[in-house]
Amino acid sequence: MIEVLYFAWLRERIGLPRETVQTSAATARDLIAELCEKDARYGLAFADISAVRVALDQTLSDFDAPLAGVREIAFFPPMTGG
Amino acid sequence: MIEVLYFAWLRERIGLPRETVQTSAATARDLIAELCEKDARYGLAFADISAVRVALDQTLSDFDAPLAGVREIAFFPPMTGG
Amino acid sequence: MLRIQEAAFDLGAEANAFDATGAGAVVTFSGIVRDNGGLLIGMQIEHYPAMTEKAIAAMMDQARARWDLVNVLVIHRHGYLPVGAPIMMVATAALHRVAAFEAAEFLMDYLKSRAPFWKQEITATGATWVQAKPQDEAALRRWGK
Amino acid sequence: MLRIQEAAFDLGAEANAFDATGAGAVVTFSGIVRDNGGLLIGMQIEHYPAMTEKAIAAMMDQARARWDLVNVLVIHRHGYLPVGAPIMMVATAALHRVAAFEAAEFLMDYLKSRAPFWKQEITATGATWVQAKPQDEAALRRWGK
Repeated sequence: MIEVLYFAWLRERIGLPRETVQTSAATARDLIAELCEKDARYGLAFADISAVRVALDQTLSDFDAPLAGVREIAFFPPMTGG
Repeated sequence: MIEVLYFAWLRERIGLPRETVQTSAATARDLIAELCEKDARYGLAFADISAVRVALDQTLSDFDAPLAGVREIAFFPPMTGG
Repeated sequence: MLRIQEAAFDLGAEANAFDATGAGAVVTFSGIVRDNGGLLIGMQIEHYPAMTEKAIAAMMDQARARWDLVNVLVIHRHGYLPVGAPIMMVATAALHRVAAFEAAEFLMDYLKSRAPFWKQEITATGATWVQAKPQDEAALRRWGK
Repeated sequence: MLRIQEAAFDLGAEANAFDATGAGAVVTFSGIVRDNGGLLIGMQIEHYPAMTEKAIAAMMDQARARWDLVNVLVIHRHGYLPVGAPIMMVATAALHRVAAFEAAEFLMDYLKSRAPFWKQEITATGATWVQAKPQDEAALRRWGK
């Protein structure tokens, strides 16, 4: 079980800011594949993964990092702070 | 006739902030030579000319620029503004 | 000092409150909502609260490790900001100017591309997500990242 | 805006009075009298009044020609300044951060080595003229001079 958060246009395309997901996905990439099977909205949101960033437990990470022990995963576009 | 100004330790070594000098010196370098003949204090102040900067009519210049038409010449150490 | 807030702040008051005792150089940077040629009415800034403080505190630690800073401040706002409003500010105090300038630029480059904020430009006709610029990502290379 | 003055100034008040209408980025730099490890009691700054304004105005024109600036401000003091007192400040406003930072650094590099001010450090035992640093002269090379 993992908390999944979405921000900016990912949140808008998926239609919710967060959800709890029952998964045994090994990586973020695997989790995205699972989500995309669930509903077309995910396919739209994750169509171009090069435009998506991922954070594991609030730390910027990559799509192939292991999810073991991770409580919160967040997907968002490249940041535009400052 | 030219107004000659001195700043910082040049002013202190020469003992005055400004003076009017009767001269037909063609350049700042010539003027320094004339002054050094006049009094030992000038010799002390201008001993190391690499530590001296010159401005002609309030514009940074060099020792060999012509003095023709110049009303005010200033000698000072490298600037320490900011 | 780090503050993430929705409320406006006063650049002058923050600059004066910033403790620079013993420093010889203080640099401030502040970002303001531009009107983009009169098209914009404001900006909406979304953020990831649990990550924001953690990410920016890590940037500030990096800046302190890299330069000898007397003090460092980051304020970043979120929520709705009208044109002309302050978005964020950075202040750095150091003995010498180069450290103060470099640390401020380092923080700005990191805040642009590594702090979890997403800006949306609000015009009369709608809202558009601001695209990250390739040159902002490229700017990080200066710092060996 | 350029001000050469003996009187103190208030960094925060000046930053707030600085018109940045239309700008997206404002950078301020301020220089403060350091105590140099507790030895200094103050600083005496001599200047060449007839040249100071002319030289700094030329630097500001160069900065405006080189970067697209919304506004630029230089304040520089002379006379006696106790430890902790503000010596000078620069403010730049531009659409983007790189221009604001670069213009401020350019002005600082030029003010250090090309504005006719001479600093004297005042300690309990006497006064010493501050030596120009080779790295300050070298800093100008960044700007192609």
